[in-house]
Amino acid sequence: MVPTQYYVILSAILFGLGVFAFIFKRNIISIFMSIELMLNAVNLAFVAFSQAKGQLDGQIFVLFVIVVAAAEAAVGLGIIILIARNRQSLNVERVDLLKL
Amino acid sequence: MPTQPMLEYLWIIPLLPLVGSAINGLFGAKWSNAIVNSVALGSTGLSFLCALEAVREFFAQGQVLVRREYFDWIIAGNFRAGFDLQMDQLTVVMVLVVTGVGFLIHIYSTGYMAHEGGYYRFFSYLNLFMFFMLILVLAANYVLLFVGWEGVGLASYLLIGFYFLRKSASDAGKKAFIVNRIGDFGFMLGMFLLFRTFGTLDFTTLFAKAGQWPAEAMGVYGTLTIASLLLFMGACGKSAQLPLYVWLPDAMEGPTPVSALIHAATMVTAGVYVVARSNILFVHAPTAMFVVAVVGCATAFFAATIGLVQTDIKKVLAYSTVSQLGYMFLACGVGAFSAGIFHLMTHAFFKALLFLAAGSVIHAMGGEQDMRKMGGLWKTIPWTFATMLIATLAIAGIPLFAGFFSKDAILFAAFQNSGGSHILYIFGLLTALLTSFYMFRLIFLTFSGKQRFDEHKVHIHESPWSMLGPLVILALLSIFGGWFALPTFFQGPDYFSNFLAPIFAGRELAETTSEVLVHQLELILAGVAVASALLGWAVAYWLYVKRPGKPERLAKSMAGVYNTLLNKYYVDELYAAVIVRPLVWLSTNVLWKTVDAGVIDGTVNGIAQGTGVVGDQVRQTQSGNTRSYAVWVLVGAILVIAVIFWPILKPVAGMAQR
Amino acid sequence: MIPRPEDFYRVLPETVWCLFGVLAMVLQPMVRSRHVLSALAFAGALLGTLATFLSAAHSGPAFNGLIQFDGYSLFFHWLIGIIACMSVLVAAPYLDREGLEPAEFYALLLFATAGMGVLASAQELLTGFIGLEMSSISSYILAGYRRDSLKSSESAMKYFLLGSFATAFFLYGIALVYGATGTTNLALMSATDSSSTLLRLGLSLILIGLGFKVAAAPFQIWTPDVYEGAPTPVTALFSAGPKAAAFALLLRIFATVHAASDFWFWAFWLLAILTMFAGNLGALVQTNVKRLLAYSSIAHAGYILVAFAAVTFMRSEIDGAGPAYAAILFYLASYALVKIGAFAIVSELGGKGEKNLSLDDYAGLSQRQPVIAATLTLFLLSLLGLPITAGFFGKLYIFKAAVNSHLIWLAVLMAVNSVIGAYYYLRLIVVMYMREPSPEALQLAPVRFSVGVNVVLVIAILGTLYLGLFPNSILQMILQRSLIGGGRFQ
Amino acid sequence: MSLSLILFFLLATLAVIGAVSLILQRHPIHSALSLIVVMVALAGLYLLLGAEFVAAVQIIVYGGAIMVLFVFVIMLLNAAAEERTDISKIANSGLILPLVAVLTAFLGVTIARGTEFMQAAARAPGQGLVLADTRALSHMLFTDFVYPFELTSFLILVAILGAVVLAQRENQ
Amino acid sequence: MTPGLLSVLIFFPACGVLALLPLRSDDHTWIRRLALTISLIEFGFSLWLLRNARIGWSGYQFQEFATWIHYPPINYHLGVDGISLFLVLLTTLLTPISILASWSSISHRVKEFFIMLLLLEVGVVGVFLSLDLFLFFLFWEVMLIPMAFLIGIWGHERRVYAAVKFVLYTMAGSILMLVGIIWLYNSTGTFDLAGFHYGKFDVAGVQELLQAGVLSLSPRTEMLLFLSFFLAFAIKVPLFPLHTWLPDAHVEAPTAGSVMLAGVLLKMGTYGMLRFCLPLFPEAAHRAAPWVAALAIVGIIYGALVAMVQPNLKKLVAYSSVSHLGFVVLGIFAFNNISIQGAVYQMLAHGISTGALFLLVGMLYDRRHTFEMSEFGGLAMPMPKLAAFFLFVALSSLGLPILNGFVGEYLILLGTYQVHWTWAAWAATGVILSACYLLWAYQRVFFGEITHDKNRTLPDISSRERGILIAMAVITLWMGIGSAYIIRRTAGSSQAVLDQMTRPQMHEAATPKLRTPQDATPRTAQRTQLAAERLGTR
Repeated sequence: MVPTQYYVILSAILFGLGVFAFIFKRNIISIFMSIELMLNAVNLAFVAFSQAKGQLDGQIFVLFVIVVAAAEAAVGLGIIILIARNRQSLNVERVDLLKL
Repeated sequence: MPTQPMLEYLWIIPLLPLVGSAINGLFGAKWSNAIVNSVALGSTGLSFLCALEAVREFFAQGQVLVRREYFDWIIAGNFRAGFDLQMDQLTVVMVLVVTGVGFLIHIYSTGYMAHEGGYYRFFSYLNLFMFFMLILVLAANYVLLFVGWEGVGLASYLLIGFYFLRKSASDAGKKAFIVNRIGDFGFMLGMFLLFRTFGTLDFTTLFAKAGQWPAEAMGVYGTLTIASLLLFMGACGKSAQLPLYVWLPDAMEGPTPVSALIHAATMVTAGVYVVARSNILFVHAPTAMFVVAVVGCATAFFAATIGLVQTDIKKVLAYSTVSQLGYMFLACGVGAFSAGIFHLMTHAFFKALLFLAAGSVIHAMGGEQDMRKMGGLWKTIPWTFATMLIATLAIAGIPLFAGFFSKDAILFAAFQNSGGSHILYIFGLLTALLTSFYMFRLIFLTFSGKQRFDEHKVHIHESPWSMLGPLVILALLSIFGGWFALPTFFQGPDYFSNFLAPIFAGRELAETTSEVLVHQLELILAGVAVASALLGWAVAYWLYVKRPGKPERLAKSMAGVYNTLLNKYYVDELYAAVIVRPLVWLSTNVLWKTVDAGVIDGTVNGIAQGTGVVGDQVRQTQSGNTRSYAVWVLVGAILVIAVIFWPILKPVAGMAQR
Repeated sequence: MIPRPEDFYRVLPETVWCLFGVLAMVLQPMVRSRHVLSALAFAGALLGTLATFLSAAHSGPAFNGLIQFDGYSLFFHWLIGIIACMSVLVAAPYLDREGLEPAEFYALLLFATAGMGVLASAQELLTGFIGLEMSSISSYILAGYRRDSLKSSESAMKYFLLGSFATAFFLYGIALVYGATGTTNLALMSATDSSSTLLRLGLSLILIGLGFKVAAAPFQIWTPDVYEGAPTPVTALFSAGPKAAAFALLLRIFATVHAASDFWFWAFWLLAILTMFAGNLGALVQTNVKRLLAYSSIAHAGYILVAFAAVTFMRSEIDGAGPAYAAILFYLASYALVKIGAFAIVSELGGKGEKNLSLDDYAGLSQRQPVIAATLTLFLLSLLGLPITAGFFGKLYIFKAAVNSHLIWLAVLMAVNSVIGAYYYLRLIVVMYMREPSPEALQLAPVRFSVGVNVVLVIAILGTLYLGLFPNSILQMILQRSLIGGGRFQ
Repeated sequence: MSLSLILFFLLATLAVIGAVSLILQRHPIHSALSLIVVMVALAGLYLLLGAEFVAAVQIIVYGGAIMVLFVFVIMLLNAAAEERTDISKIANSGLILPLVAVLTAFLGVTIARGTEFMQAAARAPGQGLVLADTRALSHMLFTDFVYPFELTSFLILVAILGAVVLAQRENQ
Repeated sequence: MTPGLLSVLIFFPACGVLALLPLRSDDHTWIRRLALTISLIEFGFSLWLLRNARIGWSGYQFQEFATWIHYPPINYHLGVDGISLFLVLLTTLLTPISILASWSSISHRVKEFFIMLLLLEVGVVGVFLSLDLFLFFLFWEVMLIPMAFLIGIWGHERRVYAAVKFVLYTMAGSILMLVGIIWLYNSTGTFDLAGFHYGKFDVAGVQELLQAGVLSLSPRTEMLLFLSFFLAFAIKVPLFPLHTWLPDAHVEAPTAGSVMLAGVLLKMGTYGMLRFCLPLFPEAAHRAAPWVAALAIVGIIYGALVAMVQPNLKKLVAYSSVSHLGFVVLGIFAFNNISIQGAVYQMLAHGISTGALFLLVGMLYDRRHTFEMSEFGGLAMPMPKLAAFFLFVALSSLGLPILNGFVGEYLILLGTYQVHWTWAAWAATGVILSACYLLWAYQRVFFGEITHDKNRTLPDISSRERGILIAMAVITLWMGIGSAYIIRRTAGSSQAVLDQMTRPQMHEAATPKLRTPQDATPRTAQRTQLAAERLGTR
């Protein structure tokens, strides 16, 4: 069997990639996708722990996370549409009216 | 009603002038001169009468010290400064001189100041001076004495600066006050030291305790020496001794009666009075005595040399005053306190007379003070001339005039007690010679020879009797005032020193040789002194009457010396260059502009601005760019994890370092 | 485990808030009157707050221990409820002025309030997460509620992106905690082995997530932008509500997972210092009042974190942590009142389109509107921490907590920060009182405040003074009833 | 090496490649596709872990609904390839990669060390009954976790509300 | 005893503010009259207090106690002793004077002005009457805001800068003091002692703990606590080098503000030192004394030198305050009975004479709208009366005997000399310098020819101004001659400060303490004996 360790290390790597993507990407949609990547990494950890503990709680959490992610997606994409409509740009670096 | 009302209510004597001062000061502005006169003269005259009555009672009750405590002025802990007055022999002399001469000068002033603006102000100040001076001499403790001490300084400040529109006058007033303050600094420290040592500042208890104190050897700076020197520092300020004499010549900016009263007869002698009053301290501190003598002698000679070449009639008298004060200190320094006080008294007479007469001359000349523009006045103002001549004879030490006796006593004491070298005596004698010279120079320049002024412009007139009256009285005093000492020349008792003996009892330095020898010595010394006085007179006569052009040539041939003397050894300039200007420069450029505005406030504002700059930097992190924000969150995350895991990471970090 | 009846009592406030939120949405097509909708929302907020009485009567754990309604929850429910009520009142005239749809706004506000309520009583991390998301997602929308405003949408975007980013950390932390202990229930967790590094890591990630929500530096970075861009009533809510709720959860975690307290100290210590300085220094040079207050709220979060440091420094053997906990609660209450009051004034003075927000617009306010100027001054003085205002005692208690834990230097740093803070509060006061208004500003008619806002201001004033004069009434209540575990730290 | 391990590495590699591709792709649509790859790979891993229901939800909800929404929005906004601006100095400083690497490494190491002994516990007997799992899951969801479950309904309501509010055109 | 008198003293002006509020804000006449009436009644109350105060009693009188806040214990604990009695009197005296001084010079936002002035009075009187440490701090802070407004609204050109500087400076110190207070409270809080359990946290209580040896602080802690208090007070005094807020605040403040600032507010600092620093942290105070004295002496000389070269008359007076307050601090930290009494006296004297100086400077400003001395010159001609008063006040400020400045200065120097003669010697140079700067300034302003034509026609003092000045002059003179009246009343309390500095363990022979705050009944016999010993009253 695959040790839990492997899964969680993978989850850490994915999480790290998500963090990096969040900072690296400029397109708001892509940035948002990197958040989804991070959430996926979390889910993996949950499932792995759930399996390791022999409990189902972890899987329940994953379901909740997916629901929350869906809700966030709806709102987030709404905001993205708003931004796109207001500014005609999806580059996050160009959205810097508020500063200092 | 007490049996001795005046001694019981001693406070009336100083209070009367105060009341006069207050009345004139508050209400006099709208009054005519006559009312102001009556208030001023009335209060001073009454005060004089009261003083006389007090003296009478003092004699009547057998010359026992009278001390009255009226109220607690300052109390704190074991310190008490009461409003306590006392009367003893020394006080008697001082009170009579102050009120008597003061009263005469008041009278004189009514004439002299009649046409000046601020008449009420003048008399108010003058009365105020009387008040403080009387407090000074009547005080029964150092603190109250200090009240008078500072108070006369204030009155002096006000009166010197009486013509406040003239910058030189207000400068002179300020200078007088500040230089006096320098002396007071020492005086205060002296008082503190005395209090620390003896726990009181009351004369009676303090002197009683100090009497028990072992005398300090020569060259030892013990408590009493230090205390005495500190007190003497105050005296130097007040009595214009080296190095603090500089204010007195400038003080001639004041009206002439002021010069007569304050800067000749009374206030400036306060220093001598304090030294005499504290004689027990000084006697126990030979080093201090020596310093007093040396300073006095040096001042006497030094001021006399300056007096040689001054052309302003009042300046000559001013330097003469400094010189004579030096004499008094010399007397005290060699232990002849009674001689010092004696000279103080006679000096009060003849110097007041000189000033008043000079005032009369100036009055006659319409304000001119430069002797080079006078000459030949003896015909036009004969009374003035006569009285002034008497005073000059007195100061020059011509026998039978007051000054002769006192000066002789001092020179004699100096000869006897100058430790064998007679340096003090020789300089004293030289000073007498110089004194005689410059005084006769003054007389000759002013009164004899040709008139060096335009008669049409200057309307010469003799002064009114309100001015001449005091002159005459003072002239009489200048003649007879020294006759207390006349019997000594016939091996009789010295009435003056006998009278003061309770004050200086047993503390005048012991006489070394037998009485007969002493008497002979005294006669010899008197002869020498008279000879030197006559020599001075003769030289003056030769230079200023016989050969009027000679002095100028002499001045030219010795330009260096002459200019140095004319410019008073450049002492004022020296002080300005060494003390005043550096201090102002330091305060302005270093303390204020650099330290205060630059360093301290700069630091404060710098901190504020620095905070602002840091704030701006912090603000710069708020770039508005979401990516940067994400980086900050990342950094924060790493930071938090690092801190929380620090205990675990520490060994790792340590290894990395190694 | 099937839910029991009392379970529903214990979540009654949230239920009421949610129901009224739904009601506002549902009734929108029928009710056209803004006033009625406002009244409805206010009623909902108020009823939810009052429902806490019922909950308090049936306090205890609910839903299998996911929720714990205790004195602590009660306190925060009250606080959040009052914040919600005040926010509704502040928002009503604003929405009217800006022509924004009220129904959705109120619904979102009530949902957000419900989410905060969940946060305040969550005893389990996942429930906490759901509550956090409810309040956060509503907040994202509210921040962007002025669709046509570039600033508002930008604010929503930043809040959303960064908020989700932080949420991911938070969630990962939950996952790790779960991995370490096999449970996400705080009560159960406290019984497990606390030395595990996994738990430690999980909790630090949770701290990062919640630190973001409470605007602790360097996670404070989003705050000024979001606060500035969001509609002012929303800013008022943000500065008080979500922050209080997030602090509530944070405190509950560290108080319950007691073993955790040992290693938190330095983290809180550092966060506190950074946050105080970031907030105060950033505020120094601001010219936009809203932004200035945003920075100020960061600074205040820093002060609260000082108390956290004090709490975590307290070893369990030292009794007397109770006052330190109480200091946090007290501070939150005093701070929330004042902040909402201040933002209410800023909101009203901002005028249509929020155009009067710069310091210059406040010049000479004392002459144009003396009462308002005085009121704002009172709030500023309270934020500054001057005596006889609530802020003074808030600060005093935190100082005391810090000194009690022998954190003298932290207290000194906080003192230094108070002085820096004084500068910009004073600056606003100076502008209002000591600068002459521009000629144009004098021409303006004084802004008329709506009844609702006036009520808010009166409540804030009275609250500020009451807490400033009789802080003990509240403090005693907190100490006796509102501490986690029934004041076992006392 | 067992089959499951091989499968794990395959899927893990796929997930990492997908994630890296998400980063490197310039066009959002490509990034979205990469993300779908990650999700599918993860679904496979869930299966490997015996969490069939979660795997199904992952595919249906995540891979299906959510990512479709993403793609839809990308298309709707006609998003072009990413503009690689470098306005944020700090984000382009080259510090980010090491920082993230450090963070990741630290997370990985710490988690790995924390889970070292977990396998023994994990292999309790009776695991792997998929159907019972799903039933138990739903049972738990409606009993133990009914409150958060109900709350999520409001969360979704909020999301709907948000979409309505935010995407609404001005005054119809 | 009159119950509640102290509360009345504190809150009467606040009630007055309430009475002012309903007046129309353009009704200047009645606003002024009402404000003046209120302040005069307040002054009457304080005179009543003076009349009823027992002489020679070193403890607190008229104590009022009410529990207010339990945690931390902040009690409404008031009391007055010899020192605070006269400071209160000074405050209530200077307030009506300030109101009169602002009679016509303030014509802008008049109502607010008088409200601020009265609120300031509330704060200041509160500071002097509070015995509870927290209460003290509370009033200390409350006082800040009205003063800042007075400077900031009614001041001159750079008023805002000055106001903000004033607040920030003061706050920087005071907030550290708050930390110190809390720290001290925490130190005491861990002890169980009867009397402390009621949750009292007042000066006397803490002292009692210290005296009893129950509370002992480690030297380091004590020093830090001392510093936290001292810094706040030193800023307020202001002690060199923390003084730079003062010139700015003074120059920018309106006349009334300057008078209150110089007259009363600065005294809060020295009062605080006497009331808290010395009795609570005697060891630390002893250790710090040389440093403090050094700063005080530097302040004396430095303040005087900088004052000397100021071209701005008001700034000159401000710097002179630095110099004068240096004397006070020196007197306090010489720990000598005489010097402390001198310090107390100097506080009062400085309040009167510098207050009067600021009044006069304000009058000049009213006429010429400048403080620059180069703009003046020869003013004695057009306004001889003002010149006379100015001289009188200047003389009192430079310490002329029989005026008030002398007594304090002399006692301070005398007392200091008894213990550290070098300190006194250095400080005494200040006596010389004060004459320099005051007389020089006086010369530049009043003497000489008139150089500016505007100055030729300046009106002399009005009857209102004359009234103020006569009042000040009479007090100046009375304080210079009748100092015993005041010292008799302050002596006990000053001595008490010193007594409190000695611990029983240091002096085994310590008699039962006279000052027992809980014990309301006076121990008459001891009291009279003590008074007799100390005062030599006959």
